[in-house]
Amino acid sequence: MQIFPRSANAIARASLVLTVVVVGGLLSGLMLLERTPYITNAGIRKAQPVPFSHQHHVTGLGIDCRYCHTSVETSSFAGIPPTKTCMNCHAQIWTNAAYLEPVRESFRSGRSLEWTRVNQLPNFVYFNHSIHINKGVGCNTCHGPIDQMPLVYQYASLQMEFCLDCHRNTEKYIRPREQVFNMRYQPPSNDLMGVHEVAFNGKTYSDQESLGKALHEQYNVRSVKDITSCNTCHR
Amino acid sequence: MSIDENKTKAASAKGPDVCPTKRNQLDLATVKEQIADTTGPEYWRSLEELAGTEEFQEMMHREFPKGASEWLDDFSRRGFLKTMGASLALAGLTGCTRMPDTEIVPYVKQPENVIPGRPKFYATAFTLGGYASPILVESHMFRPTKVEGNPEHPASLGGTDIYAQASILDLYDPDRAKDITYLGDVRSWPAFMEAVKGPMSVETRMAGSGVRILTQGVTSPTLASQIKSYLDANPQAKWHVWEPVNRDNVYEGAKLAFGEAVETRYDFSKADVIVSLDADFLYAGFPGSTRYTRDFAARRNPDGNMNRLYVIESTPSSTGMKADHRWPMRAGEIEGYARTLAAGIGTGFAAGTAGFNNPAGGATKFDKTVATDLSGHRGSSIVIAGDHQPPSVHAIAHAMNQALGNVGQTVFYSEPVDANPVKRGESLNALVDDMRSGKVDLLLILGGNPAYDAPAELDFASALKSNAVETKVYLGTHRNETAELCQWHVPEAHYLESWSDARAYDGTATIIQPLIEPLYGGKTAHEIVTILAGQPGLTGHDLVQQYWQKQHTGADFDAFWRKSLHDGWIEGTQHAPKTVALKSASFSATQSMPASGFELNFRRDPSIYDGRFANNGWLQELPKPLTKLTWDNPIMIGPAMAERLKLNFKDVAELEFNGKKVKGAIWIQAGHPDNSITVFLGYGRTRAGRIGTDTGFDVYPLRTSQAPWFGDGAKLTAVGGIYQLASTQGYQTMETPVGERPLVMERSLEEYKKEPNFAKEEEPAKDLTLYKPQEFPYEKEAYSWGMAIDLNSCVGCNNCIVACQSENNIAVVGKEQTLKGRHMHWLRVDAYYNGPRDNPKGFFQPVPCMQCENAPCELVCPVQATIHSSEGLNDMVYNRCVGTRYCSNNCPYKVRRFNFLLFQDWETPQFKLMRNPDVTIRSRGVMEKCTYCVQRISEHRIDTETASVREGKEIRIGEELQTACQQSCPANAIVFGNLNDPNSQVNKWKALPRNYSMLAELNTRPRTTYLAEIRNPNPELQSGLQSKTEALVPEAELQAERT
Amino acid sequence: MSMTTSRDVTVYESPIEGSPSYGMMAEFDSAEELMAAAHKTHDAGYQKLDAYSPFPIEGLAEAIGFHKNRVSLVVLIGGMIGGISALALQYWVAVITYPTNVGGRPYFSWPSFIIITFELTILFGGLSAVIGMLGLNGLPMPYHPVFNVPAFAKATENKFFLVVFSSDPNYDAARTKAFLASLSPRMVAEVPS
Amino acid sequence: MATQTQIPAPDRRVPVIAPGHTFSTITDKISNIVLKRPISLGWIFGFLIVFSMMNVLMMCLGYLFVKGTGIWGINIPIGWGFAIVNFVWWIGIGHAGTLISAILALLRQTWRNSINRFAEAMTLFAVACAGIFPLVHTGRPWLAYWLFPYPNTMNYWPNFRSPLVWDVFAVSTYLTISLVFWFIGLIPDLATLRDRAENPLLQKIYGLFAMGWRGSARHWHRYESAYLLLAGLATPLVLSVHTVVSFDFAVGIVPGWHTTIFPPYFVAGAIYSGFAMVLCLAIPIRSIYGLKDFITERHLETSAKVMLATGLIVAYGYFMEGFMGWYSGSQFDSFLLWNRFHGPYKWCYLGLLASNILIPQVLWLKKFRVSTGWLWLISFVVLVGMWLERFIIVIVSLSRDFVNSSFGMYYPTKWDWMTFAGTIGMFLTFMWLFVRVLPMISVFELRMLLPEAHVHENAAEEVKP
Repeated sequence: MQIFPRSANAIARASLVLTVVVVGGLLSGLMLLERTPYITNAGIRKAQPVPFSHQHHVTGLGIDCRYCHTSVETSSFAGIPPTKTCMNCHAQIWTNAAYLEPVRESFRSGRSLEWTRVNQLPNFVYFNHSIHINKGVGCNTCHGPIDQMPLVYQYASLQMEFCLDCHRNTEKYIRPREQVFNMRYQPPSNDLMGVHEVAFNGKTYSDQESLGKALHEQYNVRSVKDITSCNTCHR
Repeated sequence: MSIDENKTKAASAKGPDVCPTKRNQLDLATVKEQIADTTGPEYWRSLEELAGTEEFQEMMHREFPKGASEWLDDFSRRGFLKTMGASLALAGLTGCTRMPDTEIVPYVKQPENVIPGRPKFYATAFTLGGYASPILVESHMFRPTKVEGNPEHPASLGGTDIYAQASILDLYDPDRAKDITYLGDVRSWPAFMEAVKGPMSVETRMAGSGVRILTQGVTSPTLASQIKSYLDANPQAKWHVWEPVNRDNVYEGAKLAFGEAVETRYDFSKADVIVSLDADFLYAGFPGSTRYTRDFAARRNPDGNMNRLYVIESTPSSTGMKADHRWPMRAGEIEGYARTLAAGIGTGFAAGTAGFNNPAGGATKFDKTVATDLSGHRGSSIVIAGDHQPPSVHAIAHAMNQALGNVGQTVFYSEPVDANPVKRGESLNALVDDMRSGKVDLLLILGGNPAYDAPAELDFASALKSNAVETKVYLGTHRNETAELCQWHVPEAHYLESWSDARAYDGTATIIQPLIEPLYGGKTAHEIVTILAGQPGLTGHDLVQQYWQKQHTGADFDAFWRKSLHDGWIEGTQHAPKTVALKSASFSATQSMPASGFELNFRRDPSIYDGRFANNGWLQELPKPLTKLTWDNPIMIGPAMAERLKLNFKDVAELEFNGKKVKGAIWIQAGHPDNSITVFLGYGRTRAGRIGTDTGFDVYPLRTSQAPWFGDGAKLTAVGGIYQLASTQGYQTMETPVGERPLVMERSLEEYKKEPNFAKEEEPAKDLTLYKPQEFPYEKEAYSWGMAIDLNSCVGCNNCIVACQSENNIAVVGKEQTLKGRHMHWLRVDAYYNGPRDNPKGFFQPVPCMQCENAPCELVCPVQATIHSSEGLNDMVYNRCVGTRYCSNNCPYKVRRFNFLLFQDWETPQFKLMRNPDVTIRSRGVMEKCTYCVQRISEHRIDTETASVREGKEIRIGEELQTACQQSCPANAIVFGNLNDPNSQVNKWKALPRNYSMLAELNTRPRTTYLAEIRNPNPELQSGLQSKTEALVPEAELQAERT
Repeated sequence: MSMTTSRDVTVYESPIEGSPSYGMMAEFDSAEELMAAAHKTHDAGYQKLDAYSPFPIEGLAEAIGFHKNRVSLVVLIGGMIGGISALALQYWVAVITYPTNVGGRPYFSWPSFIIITFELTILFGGLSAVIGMLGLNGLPMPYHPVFNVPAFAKATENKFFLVVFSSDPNYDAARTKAFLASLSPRMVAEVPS
Repeated sequence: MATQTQIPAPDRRVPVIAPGHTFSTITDKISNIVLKRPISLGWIFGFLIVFSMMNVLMMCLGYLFVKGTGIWGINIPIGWGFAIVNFVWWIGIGHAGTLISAILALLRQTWRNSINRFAEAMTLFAVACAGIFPLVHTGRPWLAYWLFPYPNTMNYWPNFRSPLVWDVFAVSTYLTISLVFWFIGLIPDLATLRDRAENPLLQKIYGLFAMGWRGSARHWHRYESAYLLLAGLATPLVLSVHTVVSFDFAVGIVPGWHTTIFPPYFVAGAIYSGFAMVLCLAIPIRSIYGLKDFITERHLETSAKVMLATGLIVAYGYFMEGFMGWYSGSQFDSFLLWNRFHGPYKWCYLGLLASNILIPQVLWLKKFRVSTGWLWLISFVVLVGMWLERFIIVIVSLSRDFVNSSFGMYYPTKWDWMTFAGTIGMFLTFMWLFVRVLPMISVFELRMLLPEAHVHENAAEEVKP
């Protein structure tokens, strides 16, 4: 006897196809989700006690990174400025700007400002600022156009693949040490836009390739298999 | 302080391989937020304020049951939902576990010379029985995290002992007393001063006749002068001293010999022949052991002028295990032997009256040979007597050293280091009499725990409980047995929280400086005494500085003060050697020769000393050097005796002595003298804390001032039943029924001279592989790391284990888990016995990860959580580990450790402060192991790399990079370094003929290798030791089947 | 419908006059008869026909002029894809993307890689066999005209059927019906589509 | 004509199934168990028992996830305990099915037609039980997906040199192939059920899974070649699976693991235990559901012979282990040997020898091969023995390896036992359901065993006028 209607055939086949599509979709969806800002927090601005603008202070006033992040060249930790540092200037200027009240309050009461951490690594990752700075990795290589940020956000995904990308081709990224804190630094290029040269050790380079090599020499950057060994970042 | 990124790593808990923090509950992160904004002292004041708050109390006194293991089974604490939450949170793709926002809290005003994220070291000293161990303490943003030896200091030379190493845990012990209490109610410090002011004023009118001060051994010049000046002002007041593990016999012996109490100090670096009469001078607790070990080990080099050690001992000790000739002998018989020996070297002594039983066949033979050997090395030999031998033995030893002309060469006499070298027993006795007869109105107990450890016959506890004494003040870190019986309990500041000073075994004074403000507002003895002296308000800092100001003669005191603080010792304070004349040449025998019954020996516990460290998890779980027991003290007897009494491992037996009885579990110790029993002090505490309470059994009730160390007439009877003893070692012999395994290689000196590279096992050829042999060019690297361990130097002192535990945040798992074989020590020291069971040879073998080049563990890890670094390290990536345990199964050396349960304590905030921020804290289900302290390697590398870039020339990591075990080793038995540097020490060692790798035939190609052990037996006495007649009882089997 | 007791053929009228017919069905009692009938029908020049039996009958497919099937080819291709992709993946991981020193073993430790290559070959081969078979058979096909004939229920128990499809050039309801009837079937029925 | 129709079955020995059966009788007997036979009290009662056992498993796993693997008796050195023992044991049992359906099919052993269906089912359920353990024995099961190569943000991959990863692929492949193999075999029978079911819902359900099977000659043609190819693929697969499992140990360096004899003797052992389990199930089922006509004494006896044969191979394996222990001269191996006979676990080893080698020897006697009671008992003993074998290999080897100081002991906890019992419960639960909802014997393959299923080559000519 006929149990199913004519349409059953179409439905049966359709459902098979659908199952495959749905399962595949879900899996790849997860893979994608893993890389979204929702997970990585990249590009997300976080509320801060004071709307501190790097754009204003760096681009506007041309303050050097190290004025506030004092230990960046000597310690694993770049350093968050004590309220004192803010007050150095803000004792004189903007002395009664409302949005600076928390700073003054902190200085009066001796209670710290509590910033929300923006660039956060899992606690089994041991990142060290000093070595990167000293080997010619620019601030904005990881922190992005921080000098353009009114409110700081995390620029990169900071996932392992992000770190590996650089650790596997350092020569693509490093720059002369004197350029590390230069937010306007352009890697050497030679293309339709014209030639952009970068000077290093008296020589000028017009392509990152050769510059990278030279810097490798100079700073004796460790080999890829050295800096992709697990214990470079995990202990 | 919380701006230290690294520290937040250790402190906070999030991300795939960590356990969740309780959000709802106040944890340290929150504490930090509330207190971080103030600096220095303020910081801590705000902590005190905070301490008032309810949830802080709740957090501090959070209930967690006794015995680490039980924490893990306590569901209410590690709540079901929370753990599930963890699993769920982590159940997503790794990336998918979102990190919660955390705060960064900067300073308001940053203190000078503080670079966030970089540790600093400060010199100070740890004291035990008054004697100082000079140390450097690593401080991460004002949190002391690790103790190192002070390389500058003559008493340390970089080495430490287990107690100093573990003291860091005591600082953060959550069980420490936190408030001043009067009859259990919380009081303030001013209130306390008020309360004692009354009685004080009365007393001062009566010249302090009712005042008694009871201290432990004091070497602190400042404290001593404080007390003395008070006593001068109030001549009626008295200062009593009590230490259960004391050196009365030493000083009495000296009095006997020279008529005055002198400190005896030895120089083992010059000693060719050493005779130890029951002296365990190579183990922590023996004053100077750190330095002695260094000197002794230095002379064990078979290629140099190797020394020879004879040990006659009543309890197998690590010193005995290192001996070239060792004779087990009942403590009571040793005097007889000493006399015979003395006679042998012509000190005009009559030979020992009663014949001591003599294992090496014929008294004549063996003591004559020793005598000859000694006489053959006049001025370059040492006869050293143990603290628990009666004064006469010490006197005889002095006589021998005199006769051998060792004095001034290898043996030195000086002022007692102890500021008040009264005989402890008598001193306490006198005090108790006064207390009972109501002479005492105000009793100040400054530290110690007499209610627990006083001689049984004094019954100090009851004397203290009785109302005969009006005001009883106890200064102590814990609310222990004694604190319970005093009205006033003032929390004592940990030495890392206090200003003070102390003298090392050679008299060198060190200024003890605090690294952290008292966590719970603890006070020091100094501050208590200032109240007596009516000069309150003076801080420890003031007092110490004032004292040394007085001592300091030269100009510029500040420079002197700063230098002393920096160096960790004060120039020219070492006691000068003094010459003393031997009074008489014959001393009456003190001990009667063995009567009926067994001899009972009391010994300090190798791990928890006299019980003061009972609440220290690291020490409780530290395998005792010979038995590898943890968490318990056994009744130790020899194999023969066990056979006669039909006693077996773990049998519960009743021990009767002086009519008192205690029950304990039997441990059969190879090499223990026959008809003799050894028990260990310090266990069976009733108020030690959550770790130490009710572990083991208390033997103090058997201990009287008549027989403080040993006595005859003990009875031992099995009462049936079994008590589980947790030993971390399965099998204590290398013998198997099918032959001996080549784990520890050993030869006698002349055998070695004949065949220097006897230890080499042939490794399979490199191309013996199915693969096209692919070389990983380690030699082309800047560094390739390796380690060599000299089995000849290693004295099994266990330092490396504790150092490793402290450096690498290794968890304590508790007795229950240890019984299951789940202890976590990355580095273990195996103890093997070989030869006749009544007097076997002993071997110590420290076993860290071998860092095999062909690592079997790496091959089988399914997720590449353990793979090789380019520099030849066997990396273990905790956050990648899924926990199959396959690597451990496949590790021939079994050096891997697994978190079977949540072993790390994620909640106790104190522990978060304590941990090393540079090492990941492993969560449940993760494998862990020794990594050659890779965090230290990384830091040194980063520093040198940075420096070389800056200075434009290449700078390499040198010998200053040391692993934690290497750094703390008093014997210099461990060397770690760069195999690619031809001049590195490790290369030199590996080039030695006696260098071998364990189980080489497996072709694992370990980076950690061993230098074979060489003994230097007296050719005349070969027979005594070399015989391998009857194999040992395979202890593991016995234990294994007896559960 | 009227049933007969004897062996002489019952002939049904097509249920609905003029409705498009799917084909003509004959029912037989034994495999032997079906086989014979199949041969005859095929010899009689019918191309589009099919036979149905409760179990596979050797030679029946050939009898109705169905010789080659491409299942084995599908399996071969599937298996090869599996094997090659497995080896490629392992090579890429171990040698190209993140070469690691695992216990001193070479990057391309081919002996270790054999197993997974083998397993994936089998997996892909096996799956393609199933999918290939179902696909070529046009399954799943829960609805099919032949089910419209009530007697066909026995096709999965003990009865044997032969169907000439109306799409056959030689098909003519009346003639085909007559022809099938001549094969001494148990019955002949028109299959409504 | 009558004479020529007397074509004997290709197998000239005793007919596989009892005489006097026709297509319809076979169909009725088997499909009625599913469609008509009322659910007995016994079935319900038994189901409640096994189902509650299965829930014990769920409870154990829940607690395991909360607390960690520490709830088991494992430790260092013995990092693998019951979990892996059970894993290997179940996988082994899971070998009979595919072996019977694939290898015996290739060998044209028609007798397998009556037992392959539930043997395959048993395989699936056993492998399912086995599959649980590799996942949950890890310390952090929620990360076990790291064993699969998927495009991850860490740019980090599994270690394809690790036998555990091989396991992942081998076991999942085996499970998948067995499943489709079993399903393919089911399709024609599902069609039968579809056509015989009265209840419209059942019709729909069976119809859905029958996928519209109508027994077309073309379909049968492709069907048979697909089935044959699957058999051809499954044969090396079934042999490889336990080989790969044995690599878990053979690749390790632990004395007692590191031996080249493992692959063959693991496979033999697997078949051994597999057939033991088949008999343990077949004997009761055939009497309860009156299938003695289809699962005849011949089946039991043949299976018994297979057991005997594989048992002897296993025995050879043990002997060679011992021999190599002595012959290698490696003191670790000779100690291993000593330890097995004298060590703390000697009773396990002696028990193993008894139940895997000694007792099964009685199968040389026909008396035992044909007496269902004895046969069941022996099969059960063998199952126990094979479990002990895995216990010896995994645990005893680990308890005494290279470094004396690290010798240890393994004491199973209540959780170990409950988890093991739980998997048995799960296995039986599936079995219980299977016999009620699916034809436990392949109907269409039984039909093919009847003489009338075979068409005389020149049948065509016969009927020509």
